[in-house]
Amino acid sequence: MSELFIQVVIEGLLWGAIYALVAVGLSLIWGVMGILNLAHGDFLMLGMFGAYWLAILLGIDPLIGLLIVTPAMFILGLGIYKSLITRIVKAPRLTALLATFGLGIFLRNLAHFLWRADYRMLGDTLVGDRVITVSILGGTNFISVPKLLAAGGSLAATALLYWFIKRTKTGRALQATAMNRQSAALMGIDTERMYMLAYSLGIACVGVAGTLLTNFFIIFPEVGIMFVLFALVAVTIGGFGSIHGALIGGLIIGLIESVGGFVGIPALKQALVFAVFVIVVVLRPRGLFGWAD
Amino acid sequence: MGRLKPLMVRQPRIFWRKNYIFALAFALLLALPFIFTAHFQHHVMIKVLMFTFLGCAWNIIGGYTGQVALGHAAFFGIGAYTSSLCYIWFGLNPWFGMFLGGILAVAVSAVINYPCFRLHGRYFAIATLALGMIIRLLFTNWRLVGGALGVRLPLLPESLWNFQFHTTKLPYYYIALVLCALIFAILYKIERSKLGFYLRAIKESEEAARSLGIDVAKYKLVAMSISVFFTAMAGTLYAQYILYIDPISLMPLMTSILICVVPVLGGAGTLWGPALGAPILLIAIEYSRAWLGGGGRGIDYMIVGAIMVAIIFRPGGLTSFFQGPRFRQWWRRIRG
Amino acid sequence: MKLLEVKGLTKKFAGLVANDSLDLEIDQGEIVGLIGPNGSGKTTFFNCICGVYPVTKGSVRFEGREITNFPAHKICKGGIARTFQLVNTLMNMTALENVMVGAFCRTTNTNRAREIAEELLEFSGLPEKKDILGSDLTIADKKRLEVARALATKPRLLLLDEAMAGLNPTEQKEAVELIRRIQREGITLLVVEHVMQVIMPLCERLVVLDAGKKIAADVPERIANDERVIKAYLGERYYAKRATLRSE
Amino acid sequence: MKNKILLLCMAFILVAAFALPGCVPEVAPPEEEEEEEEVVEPVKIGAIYPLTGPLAAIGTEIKQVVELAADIVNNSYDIDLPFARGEGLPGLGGAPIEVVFADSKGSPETGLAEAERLIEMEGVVALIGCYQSSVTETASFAAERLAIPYLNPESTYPGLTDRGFKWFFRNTPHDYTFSETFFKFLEDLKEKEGLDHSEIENVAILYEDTLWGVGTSDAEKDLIAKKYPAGAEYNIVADIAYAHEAASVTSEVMKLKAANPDIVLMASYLSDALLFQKEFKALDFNPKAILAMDAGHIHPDFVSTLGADANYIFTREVWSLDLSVVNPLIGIVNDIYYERHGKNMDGTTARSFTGLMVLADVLNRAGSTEPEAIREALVETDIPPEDLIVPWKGVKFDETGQNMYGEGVISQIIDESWHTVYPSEFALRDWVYPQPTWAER
Repeated sequence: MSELFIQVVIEGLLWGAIYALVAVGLSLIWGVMGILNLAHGDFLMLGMFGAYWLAILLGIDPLIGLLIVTPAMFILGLGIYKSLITRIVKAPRLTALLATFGLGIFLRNLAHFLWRADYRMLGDTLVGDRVITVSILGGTNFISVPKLLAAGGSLAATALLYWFIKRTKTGRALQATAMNRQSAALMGIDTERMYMLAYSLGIACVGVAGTLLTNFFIIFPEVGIMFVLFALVAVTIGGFGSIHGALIGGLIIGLIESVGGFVGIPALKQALVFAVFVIVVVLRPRGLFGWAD
Repeated sequence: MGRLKPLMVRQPRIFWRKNYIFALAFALLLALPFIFTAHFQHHVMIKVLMFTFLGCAWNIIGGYTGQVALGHAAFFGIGAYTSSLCYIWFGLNPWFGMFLGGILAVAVSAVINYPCFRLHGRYFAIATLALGMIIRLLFTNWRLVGGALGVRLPLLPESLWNFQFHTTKLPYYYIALVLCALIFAILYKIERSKLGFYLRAIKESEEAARSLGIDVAKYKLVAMSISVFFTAMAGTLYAQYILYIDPISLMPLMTSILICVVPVLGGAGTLWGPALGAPILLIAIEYSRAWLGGGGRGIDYMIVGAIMVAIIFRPGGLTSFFQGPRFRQWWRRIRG
Repeated sequence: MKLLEVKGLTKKFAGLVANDSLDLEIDQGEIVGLIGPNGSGKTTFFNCICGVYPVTKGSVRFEGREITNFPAHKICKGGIARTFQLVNTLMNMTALENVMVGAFCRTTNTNRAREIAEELLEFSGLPEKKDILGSDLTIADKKRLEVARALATKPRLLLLDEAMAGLNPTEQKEAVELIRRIQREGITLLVVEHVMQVIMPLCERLVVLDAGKKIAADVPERIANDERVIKAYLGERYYAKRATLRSE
Repeated sequence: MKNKILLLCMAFILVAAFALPGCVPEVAPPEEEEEEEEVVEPVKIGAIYPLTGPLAAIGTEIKQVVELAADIVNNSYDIDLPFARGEGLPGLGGAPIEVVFADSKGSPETGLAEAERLIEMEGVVALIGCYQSSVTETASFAAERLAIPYLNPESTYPGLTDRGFKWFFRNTPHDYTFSETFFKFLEDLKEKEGLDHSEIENVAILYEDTLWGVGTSDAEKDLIAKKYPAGAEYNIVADIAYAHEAASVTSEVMKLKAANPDIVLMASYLSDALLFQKEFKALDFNPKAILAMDAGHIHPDFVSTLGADANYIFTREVWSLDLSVVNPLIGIVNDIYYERHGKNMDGTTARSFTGLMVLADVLNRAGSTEPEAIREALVETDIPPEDLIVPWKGVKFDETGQNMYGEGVISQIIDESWHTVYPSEFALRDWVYPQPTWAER
């Protein structure tokens, strides 16, 4: 039984890291711009389809495709920012919220229109579905390599982003913009460019997530919904705007989902995650590590 | 201190004109189902009215009070379930079930939403969204209330008392119309009462509201209770109209979102906002599906998504078109 | 019996002492000024009395009743109204509606509330602005509106937080007149102010705060010459210079 | 003041919006018997399926196969199916079939609205659909109210035929019948393999938490409680419902591992079926056999995506490509479909195809597009097995409207394709039991 339980914890952590990767971009966008990007899951879907088509049409493995999809998503983010988000930022909060949701519906159905609703999965990738067998406390446990890769990618992306924000000049400008746009502008920071950067970086993050997910997950137009709600919860638990908070939030909900589903009623595991989230947010309204309201 | 000025003297001519337009519009609404007679057209009209009603209900907490609640579909579902199950289990007439559902929804919302009132803006939005999801998942897995199998309402002879009509949809339309008239009358009253002023003050600034003697948490709770009460009433109407309810199609996130898109599209926190938003949104949804949905390429949803995005170009909603000085000038001119 | 009696009020924010055991008594009908340099804890003191912040230690009594740590809305109902340092106008409501919100504190009748509001707008000199949105008013009008709104709750004690800041001399003069008129209506006032020239002639008593402590409390004339006050306000150097000037 | 103008505008928009569809040509009045040319009014049939939303993939495939069936009826094909060789329906003067599709979006309420719209505004004479049982529930209710025949080819929730409806007919066997097939098969398995009772005793039930999954699991649990067939005893060691929109299914798999069942009874749609099979492999879960309830596990993409990892799953079927040896029609129709859409058919699409073919037969015999005539023809339906592409004993409806002759088969995925293994008269290949562990593959 302890063997199984360790496995459950391992799975929880792996999935948690994956949720975190989706959440990091969301957290960045929220922290800097104060926008709840409900279309985030649908950008994830676009990233997945991007990696998928690269693999199918050009034979580029997702691992290499990462180098193409991520910048492509960055540019897509730029384009969306220029055309829509500039306006959404200025709109009242509620309108902005609904507009991003509408954008999500639009993208989802655009994907449906372009590529049909079929469920797709990549068969032969470099990683394949290798499994590492490890021995913990005398039992045999398994770690799926594609999931491990996605989790590792999540940690790496989070670390990179964290370093970028805390250590580079642009990153600090980004942070200043997040704290107070007016003051940042007075200090000579081009806040418009910072917004654009934050949004595009957020979308690029989700491009990384999408590409790594294609290694082991199904791809279809509605796939984003599965992730965006959990990502939202991870971000709020961690504290909006906090990069490492999103990571820890992701790990927490991954564990709750996995362990809760194993110990309790699996069909209610999502409800459990939402319930824990509501409790955390009521007790600590700014999340665990939040620096933005 | 200053002498009082008489309040708004109503000139008989304007008064007559006002009522003339109102009566004309109301007559048109009464006659509408006889102008367009197909069941599908009636269905669209009923949905428009139902969402006008839901939008008005949401407006109380979301529009006037400014607390963006994203879990209203759950209360819609609670209303539908309460009246249906009360009929099946206890033989309670759905008209009473409607009020019982409202009361139950108020009770549930008081317990789960009260702690959330200290959350601000987006945190409140996400918390209510999560609570809505929890309720939906609980209903999906709660076998006592049918679980995922849903609840099928027993067919009864059609009558107003039974709240079931099989040969025609007209009664549903008129019931929805009466409900809408009711909520409009109530909102009209609220807008002009202490409650309405307090709710708007809370939206503008909670700090200022507190300093003026407003118990913010209490008034938020009052607003939420009124809002979910009516939302649950609409749930009963829906259950009696479709005669089959299941949690997956009754309480999805999409319904919660649509409930708040309706007033926001029309103008959040305005009396006529939902009445303007609902026809546009629902007709777009229903007819784009009817015309384009059969192709199965998702174009209809793309249109709906585009409409939702388009709100940012007029953040005040459609009613804001009628509030500018230019419009007032024009209106004064045609009024003579 | 004093109208307001504050005893040993202490407020700490995460170790920082914003108010250090302050005592204050206000009699019925007075105008008391509360002055002090920036960051001396005036606004915190206000917020503690009004129930915005919970008090760390000490007690507040109003008309003999214990009101320490009452929620803000109850304090307002109890008869203490306040204005904000940074104006907190209800932006999307007209001036009239702003005041009506306050008036609803004492009545549930909309027509009655409108009557009260119209009277108070006239009282505070804004009758022709009643249909203008809060967001479209000038800063001076917003401040006046806030006073009118606070008066609408029928307070017995009115706390004004920097009602003159940002006003030009003419507007300041008008504001002083308004405050006098309020006093004549029988309302006691506690005025936080930065502009010394205005507050000196207005107040009967002044209380001076510095770094969270009460350093002086006296009639204005004596306060103006109190060395601790001058030090606190103008710094040691200025005091020294002044001392030299005087000795010459 | 502005309120009134708003009201006016609202009224105007309402009128305009409802007037618009009025401008769209409604049902053209049937032209009087002036058959100068061979211009015959097509017979309109309404088809409601989930064409967008999470189930859009399957809905789109059904749409394609129904279009194919209509095409076979309307044009001349050299196939041994009724109406294939001629053009149109002879009983209606060679009238072709026109299928009008509508999108249910997977919502019962939308299904109801679309059924009404198809009947009244498109003038369809009969309806088929809606795949999901919950949508069929309401759409068939609309048809009942408007007195239009409704033929349901693929919804398996047993309760649908319990409603005493006059206009509702169901072609497919329902979940209860299918579950019975499961347990009969297990008995057969024990007998043929010479297994002791205790070797297949512990059963885990795994199902998605919507109407279909829950209904299926209910039937299974009921049969186990009744010791069907003939006193068979099973232990339910795990009863796991999972949320259909969850991304991670690992805790469910771990729960299964902890229960260590001999047999897993699964009811999953395609996306979950794929995720579960992947996790079974990653987490090395090795039951002796997995018995699946069609849907996801019979979808061609299940095998094309998973390749060899899909092997050894038993699934309840109503159709299987290898049955074309017995019934060549299966191969022929599938070939045409494959040519057009690059995919094989499956049990779901085969049933939908059958649905439209049955309706064609009914319309032909009715000789009229009057609802009452069509209903009478439906009641009198008696289609022999050789006219079908599914291995049933025929099509004949009982008094509840349920097809009495529908049957299920069990097939197993071996070498990346489905092979019928039960009942023995259709079995072309031996089953593999127990399934090899992941390490052995």
